[in-house]
Amino acid sequence: MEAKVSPQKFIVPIGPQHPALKEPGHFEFTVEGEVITGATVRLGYVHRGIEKSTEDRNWTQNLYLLERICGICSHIHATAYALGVEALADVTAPPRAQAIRTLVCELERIHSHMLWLGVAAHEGGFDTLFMYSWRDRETVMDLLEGLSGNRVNYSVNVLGGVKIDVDEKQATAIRKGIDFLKERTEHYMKVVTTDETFLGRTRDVGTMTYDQADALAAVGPTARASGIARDIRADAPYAAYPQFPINVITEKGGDLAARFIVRINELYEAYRLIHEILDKMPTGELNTRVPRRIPENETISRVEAPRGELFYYLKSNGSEKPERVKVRTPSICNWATVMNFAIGLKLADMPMILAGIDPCFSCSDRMVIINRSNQSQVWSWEDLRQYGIKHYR
Amino acid sequence: MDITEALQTAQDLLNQWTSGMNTPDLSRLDVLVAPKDLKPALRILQKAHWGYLSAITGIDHPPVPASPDGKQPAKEGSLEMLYHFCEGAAITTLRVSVPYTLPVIPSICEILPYATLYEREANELFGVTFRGAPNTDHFVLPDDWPDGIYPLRKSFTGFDKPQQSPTDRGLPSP
Amino acid sequence: MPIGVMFSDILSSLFKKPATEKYPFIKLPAPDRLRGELFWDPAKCTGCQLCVKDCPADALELIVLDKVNKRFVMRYHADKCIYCAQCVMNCRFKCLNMSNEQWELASTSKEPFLVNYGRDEDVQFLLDKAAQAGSQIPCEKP
Amino acid sequence: MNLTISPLIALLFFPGGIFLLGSGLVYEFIDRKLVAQFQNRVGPRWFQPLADILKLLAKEEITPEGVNPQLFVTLPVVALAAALTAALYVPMFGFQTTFTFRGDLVVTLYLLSMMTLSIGLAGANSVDRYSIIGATRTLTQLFSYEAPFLLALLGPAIVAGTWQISDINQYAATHTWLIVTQPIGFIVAVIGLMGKLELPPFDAPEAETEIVSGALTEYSGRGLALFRIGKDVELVIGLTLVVAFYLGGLENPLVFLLKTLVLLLITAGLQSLFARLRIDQTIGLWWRIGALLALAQLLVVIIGRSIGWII
Repeated sequence: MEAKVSPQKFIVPIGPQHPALKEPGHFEFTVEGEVITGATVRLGYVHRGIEKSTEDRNWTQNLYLLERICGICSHIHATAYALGVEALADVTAPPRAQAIRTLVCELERIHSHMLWLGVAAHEGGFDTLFMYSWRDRETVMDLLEGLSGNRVNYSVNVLGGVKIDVDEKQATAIRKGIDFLKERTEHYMKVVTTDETFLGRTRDVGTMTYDQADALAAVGPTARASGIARDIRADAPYAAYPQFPINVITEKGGDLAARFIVRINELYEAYRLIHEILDKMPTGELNTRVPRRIPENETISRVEAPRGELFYYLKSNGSEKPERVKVRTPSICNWATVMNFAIGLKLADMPMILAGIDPCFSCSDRMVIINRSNQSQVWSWEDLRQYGIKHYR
Repeated sequence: MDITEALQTAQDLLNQWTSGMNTPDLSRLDVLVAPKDLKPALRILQKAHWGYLSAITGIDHPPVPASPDGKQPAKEGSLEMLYHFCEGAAITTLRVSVPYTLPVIPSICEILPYATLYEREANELFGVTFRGAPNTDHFVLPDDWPDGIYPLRKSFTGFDKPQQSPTDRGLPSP
Repeated sequence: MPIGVMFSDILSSLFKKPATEKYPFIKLPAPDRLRGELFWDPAKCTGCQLCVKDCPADALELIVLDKVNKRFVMRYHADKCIYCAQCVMNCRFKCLNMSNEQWELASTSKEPFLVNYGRDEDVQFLLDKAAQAGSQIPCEKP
Repeated sequence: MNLTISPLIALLFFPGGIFLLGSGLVYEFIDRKLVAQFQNRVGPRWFQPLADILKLLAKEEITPEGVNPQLFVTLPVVALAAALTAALYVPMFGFQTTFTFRGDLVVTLYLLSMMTLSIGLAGANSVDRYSIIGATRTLTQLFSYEAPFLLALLGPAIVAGTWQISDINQYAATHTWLIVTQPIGFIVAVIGLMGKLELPPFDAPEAETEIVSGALTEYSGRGLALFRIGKDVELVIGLTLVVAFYLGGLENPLVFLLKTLVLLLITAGLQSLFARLRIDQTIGLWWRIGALLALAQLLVVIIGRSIGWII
């Protein structure tokens, strides 16, 4: 890598491979000293062609494909899709199934926010908070594993309902885990709001005012930290949210510290909701039948992922396979905000600001199947080695 | 603002720029807009502060040959761009349709700067040109993706299978 | 100006055992619902192929030797399987189930990932047929 | 203790040379293990630092294009050599120093700075963007911690009335522990040491989430190994200096060792308590608080001496 030194410009590339990014994305920051004067983004390093692939699979198979768009918020993708397909087929999942979906959604939100807390702390060089929040995240991952059988792709949904039931034993385990997490979360709240060294990295950093967030159409906690009360769970309740309403958490600050506070407050809200769902779990069936062929129609399914509004557009054509599945993930909305307010900030703050929107590269990259004509699909180890030798000669 | 009220407002706002409206379900309003009317329609929405652009969905309608009995005439291939605006639970979708022969839509970036990512994506994947777009670099596809191949069009079914030979397994030349 | 708010944590950790699970050395029991390797019971199967149709990963092949006498062999590709349990959901006769004991499936070779389930004589029949016909094992697609 | 060791042995085996390198690795291990313990995780096994170094030494060293190759190869050697040389004037493990002369404290401090200077130069020599930013930060930090650290070590020198390390040790051993009489100096010295070694929270020059590995991004193989081991040696020397000056001077090597370990425990705790400071925050902290505190301490000492307090 050579330095491009011109009188004004000094470009610092971050990514596609960079310790700050656990996923590949490419950013170029033009800096003067430590201050950023320009920013561009380039994605696509983890393209899997999922939108195209959906057109080649039947409705059920797509559920699992779409669940794998994101490793962190897998359940919410499956939920958005399942709700959409159910709307297309004009069936409704039974109330107990909806409640279980919502329960897993909230558990997943806890998992995602805890993970984010750790990552953001790590970006700020606060590894101790990172280690502790991830240690405690294990609690919720164990709960999800006990509930669904898997730690990441829970595969709780099926079209028309859910696979798993929550019995009393599990409910007790969840309550216990949640109470422990609540206690820990209170401690983290204290850390991120009072520790001076940490506040030094978050207070008044990357501030986005209400008007800016509104003009850039930010979604999710990023928007709510700037005071925009935008939450699909409250605006257009889906699944069991009509029966279990949530309080929208907002914060005025708009800076990184506010984003921490909003996410941690959302954790409290999730704890409350989980208790409520467990206490008032509706009884009844777990799923209904969804026809294999779905008549021609189109629908829009919006849900609130941990990172913000997740948008699904589904179009059926009367066959077993969808005509078009469009996924717009929250990260893509929030990229625009980062690229806009990065200018004028310090390079040292950039990793934290990037982490501040909780970006998910896998979510942003998924549209296109790549199968190059002059390139075999499977490279053996020897091929790779030869290619390496050729390339670096 | 409740849903019906919001949709009514949108309907009133967009009335003069549309060639047809319908409400597929309670929370949605579909508005057909000609490409040249897109920007004025958006300006009106923005001025009234109605919602935010949630996504741009592209849909490919491949050409349909005339049915052999001649009952259905041949249909030209077209691309449809759906601009979804959300306000609370209400969704207004501006549907802009352009033919394969002239896939050009005016860019809306000067009104909504954040639309650039969606436009770049639609441009790459569907081959719709957004006239006046500030940035048309590759966004999601590889840099060496061949021109004129738009993967989300129905006509794209993958590249030809590579030819396997024992000596050269098709390694790209460095 | 409070600094070092995490002091209580690090102090208590000093006298605590690490939270890390020492996985390969100490194995904790897997939860009941864990979705591990798939098992198939030939006795109950009717050969409806529903499991194969909806498998998102093409990990299942149901080879019909004799539909009338219900002679089926289930060929299961554990490496393709994404452990979603959709097949278990689809099966109306409860002949599929996922183990919560067999989940350490990693291997350095490909062979262990191809599993033929069925009555011994059926599997043997299939393998013999394959041996006769050469390397390519015939397979009946739904 | 007063042992006479042949200079060659002192240089190559004990207390310098091999033994020093070995103890550097042991201290690094203890440091990592302690931080891991503080963070409630397992941490490395006992041979991990050694394994790291051996692996690096065995690996190919890549010299990037556009660097001055001689400088690229020489700088790690200089860094390690300076650190090892400094050890000769410092009472390692509580043994009397091998070489000593009037004013060796100043020489030692300069030798210790060579390390940082070499890292900075190495970064500036590599034409990589991360390295250059890392080098800028390293050198900036050098200016910010050097003064307070120097001032903190001057305190004991002034009360002892000498610039010779062995005499200061003598003084420290026969009087009240200087940590009691000069607590501020001790705090500044410990924090200065952490800044010098670029330990968290002062690790902005090698902040991995921003600039990968800072000035050493382009180093691999032997060069990186030498820099790393140089840092380990410097950790031992730094701990030894602070313990010898502030925690009661020289005595039984075992007790001395224990004292350094207690100090390591404290620094490990500090490492895990804080979020990383931005480079501007580091400098602000030092010049606004660190240097002033150290100066205040110095003033107290000087005034105290001039009016004849016996401390």
